[in-house]
Amino acid sequence: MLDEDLRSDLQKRGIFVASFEDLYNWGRKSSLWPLQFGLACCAIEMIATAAARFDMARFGAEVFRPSPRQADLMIIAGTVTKKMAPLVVRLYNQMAEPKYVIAMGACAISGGPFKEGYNVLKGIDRYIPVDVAIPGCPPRPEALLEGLIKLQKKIEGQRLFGPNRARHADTRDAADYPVPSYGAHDLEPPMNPAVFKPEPSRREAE
Amino acid sequence: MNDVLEAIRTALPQAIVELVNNPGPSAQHSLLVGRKDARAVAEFLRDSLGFDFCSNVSGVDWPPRKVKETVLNTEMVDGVEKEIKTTVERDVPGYLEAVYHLYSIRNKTGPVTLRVRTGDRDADVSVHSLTPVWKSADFQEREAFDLFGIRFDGHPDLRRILMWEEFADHPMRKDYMAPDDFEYEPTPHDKILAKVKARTEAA
Amino acid sequence: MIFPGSGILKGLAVTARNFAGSYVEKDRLTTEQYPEERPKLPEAARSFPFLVYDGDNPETGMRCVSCKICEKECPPQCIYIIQDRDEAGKAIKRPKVFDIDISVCMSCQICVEVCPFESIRMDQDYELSSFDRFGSLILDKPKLLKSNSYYHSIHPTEAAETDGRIEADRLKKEAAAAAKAAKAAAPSVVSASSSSSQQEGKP
Amino acid sequence: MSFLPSLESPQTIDVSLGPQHPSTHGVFRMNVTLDGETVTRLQPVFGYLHRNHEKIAEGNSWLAAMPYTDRLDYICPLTNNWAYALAVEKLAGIEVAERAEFIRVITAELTRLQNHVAFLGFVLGDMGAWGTALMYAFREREKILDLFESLTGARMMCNYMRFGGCRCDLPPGWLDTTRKLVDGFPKFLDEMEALLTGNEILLARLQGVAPMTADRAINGGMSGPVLRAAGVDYDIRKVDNYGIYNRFKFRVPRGTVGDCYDRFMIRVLEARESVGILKQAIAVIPEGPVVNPKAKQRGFRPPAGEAYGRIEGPKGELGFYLIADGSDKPYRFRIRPPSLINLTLLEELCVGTKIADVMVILGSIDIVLGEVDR
Repeated sequence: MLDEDLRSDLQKRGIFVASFEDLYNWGRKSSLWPLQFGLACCAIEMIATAAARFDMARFGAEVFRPSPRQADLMIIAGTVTKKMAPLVVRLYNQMAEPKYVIAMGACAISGGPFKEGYNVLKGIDRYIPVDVAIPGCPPRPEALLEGLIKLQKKIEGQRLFGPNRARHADTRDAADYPVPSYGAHDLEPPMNPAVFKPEPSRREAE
Repeated sequence: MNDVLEAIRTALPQAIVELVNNPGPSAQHSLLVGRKDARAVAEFLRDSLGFDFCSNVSGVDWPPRKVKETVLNTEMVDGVEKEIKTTVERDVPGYLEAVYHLYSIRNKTGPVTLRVRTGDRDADVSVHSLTPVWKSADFQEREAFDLFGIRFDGHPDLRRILMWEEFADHPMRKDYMAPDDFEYEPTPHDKILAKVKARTEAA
Repeated sequence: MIFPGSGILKGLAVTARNFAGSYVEKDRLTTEQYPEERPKLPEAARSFPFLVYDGDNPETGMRCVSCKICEKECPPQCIYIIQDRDEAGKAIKRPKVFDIDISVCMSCQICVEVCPFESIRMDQDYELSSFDRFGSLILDKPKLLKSNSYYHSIHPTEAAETDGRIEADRLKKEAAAAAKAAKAAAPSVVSASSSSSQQEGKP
Repeated sequence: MSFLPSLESPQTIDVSLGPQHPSTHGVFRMNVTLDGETVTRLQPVFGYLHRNHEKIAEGNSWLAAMPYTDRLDYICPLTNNWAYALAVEKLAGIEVAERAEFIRVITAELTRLQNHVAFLGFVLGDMGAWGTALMYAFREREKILDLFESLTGARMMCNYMRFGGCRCDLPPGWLDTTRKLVDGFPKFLDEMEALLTGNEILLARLQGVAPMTADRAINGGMSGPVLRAAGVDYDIRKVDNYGIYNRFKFRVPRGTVGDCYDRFMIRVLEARESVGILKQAIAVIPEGPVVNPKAKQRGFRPPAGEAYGRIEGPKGELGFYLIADGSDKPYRFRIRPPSLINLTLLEELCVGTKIADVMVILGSIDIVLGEVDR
């Protein structure tokens, strides 16, 4: 790696140096194409974010793709119901690596206000890994942009080589996850233990 | 509501129709129609009284319950007529109910509320579908079938509408138990804590 | 329609006007340059709840008395409170644990409406996204407690009204206590009690 | 989308549209059977956003159901609030404060404006003009959302109305801002009409597509703009006179043939009428309390009974059927969703048209999935 002093020294002389990784990550983070996929209330805020006032194009993320094959980012904007969950997982599987997931709003993170419903999945992280969670019901468009900036920061820091390399650079990691099936009372299985590792409830001891 | 009832009684003397009183301030009384007569009454309401718009179809679950009733009896006690209040506890068997709210767009009147009850909640859950009379009842009757388990005979396409086909329960019933699929509750309340406890004890 | 295609041309004129107008009219160029430019939120804007404390010390100035009304009324049940106890095991009017799970919170403001102690209020901070669902999205007591001056800075009118109400309550209570003392004791004690109430003051 | 040779006939194919589809307004799905490009059968599939509103409301207090109503038709939260508040007020016989009635009318008509404006954007998106109209519509919608935010605190999930009134009074200066917006709104509508209604492509896509007769519309349970587009003069604001709508002068626009163009234009005309109502209401709003002091919110227990209350929502007749058993929770909480019932005739309308028209027909009905599936 280039050390920072040398780099800034070179920069002053008009020579810009970047590692391949930096360049690669810069390119990816500046053109995050989201999947055009709205589930519920938050989708309207997502559209508002893409519209004139908030203008997601400033972050290179305005190209909403209707096909998962062309998308890098899945913004799960709204309640994931149990009837919808297998389809969300399937869409995620159809996206090409590198791919990222933003859980937008309380419902996508944890089921939110609807978590007591019989048909509501208590968080999409039961089946697919979530990169950034944005709380709010719905989050303001600015909050979505903040989450997007956070995701861009995360992408900047991802390594392509070495032991800590990102999932998409690591062939050993699964790129797609099993799709749950509809059961008689619930989804089967109700969660994917390889993805979902909940903390024990804080209150059991008390 | 009473004139509607009178009109039905005159036109269809053999139909079982009774007035269900609504004690609340809204005073929207309803007509309880016998299961067999629902179709005939509905067609009469649409064709002769002009209730051409079926606005709302809703299932209601009434599990078996105990009703306390105060009965006033006049008895002769020591030669004097006295009114004696006795509280009687009566078992009411459970049933499911389909409630239809009808309006007349032509005459701009309404609502007329029709109620149709099933025999019980398990085996005898059929009522006549009113979808052939009002097309708008189509999806709503399917919903009542899905969530309450009311079977509508004569419905053109009676399938589950909101839940998936393999789903076995009727979740809007009062005794439905949601699946045990909580894993992590940072702010659990008694209900969840009891579930956690039961699960750890079972393990 | 004058000639075929005139409708399209008319529409194109509108877009041209909007395009050119966006260079001169603020109305046509509304883009807000977040994150460099942050919106000026209206006073009523709300995001998530927080707890108000008076003075400088969050622990002693806490207004919350752990009455648990908000916990009970919260529609999605995202508030969790455990009341504090002293060494003897006697309940103190103070929460030991106060958690709000903002990954569930629906920002409905009902906790604020029902709080009788003016303790819980709505924050305006919305930049709370996190990489982790479990850690930082649960606001515990240290994260929730914010000073009254912060409250004044985000909701000035509402905070001033609240302060006025609290002050009026305090005066009323003191007056009642003084009256009670005057009733109970000799006149000499009254002057003592009134002087003590003056000393208490407001922090 | 998936293409399968149909089992019924070797000539037709089955296409599954949705639930992830850019023009199904969310997670709506249709199984369409096609003969070439012509639709021969269409089956809507619901439930991908079934969030159990009714079950959750039956387990919570009466007040706690109010914020959930925001999330039904999430484009128009304030009319949902009003419908629920109206049903509860009928159920418990609560009087509404005078000023609150005016605030309700103002907020409801603003909601109607922003719904119809968003509709113009979305329906153009369905026709393939994704972008311009939507951007203009959302630019205008943001202004109304700003008003909602300064009044209720939230852009979308307002949770503003209460039994017997509203939660808080108008902030200072709010009425002036609203008056300015309302005065400038016809200009925006003119611009939108100049952009759209004369456009030959739009006319070709909308005129004569999927006409609906008045009798079919009534029997199929259509309500709101879709019903009126079929030529039926029925507006619940006029028929039921709920709130204080009898004090305002407005016309009920009607279509003639009930095709997509009528359904499109009726929204523009209704928006203009709403502007008129807003002007009248803002001019005469009285001072006073915004909530009936006798009405209880927390720990509210209406007497046993039932009530069906309905309003003219921007999408159609939005009703709440409530049964109370005297406890602090609703015994039965039923939502009459206009979006779902307006889809009853979708198959009838679509059969015989081309597949490209299906999206336009769906768009012209104007659904929101939060309300379709609840």
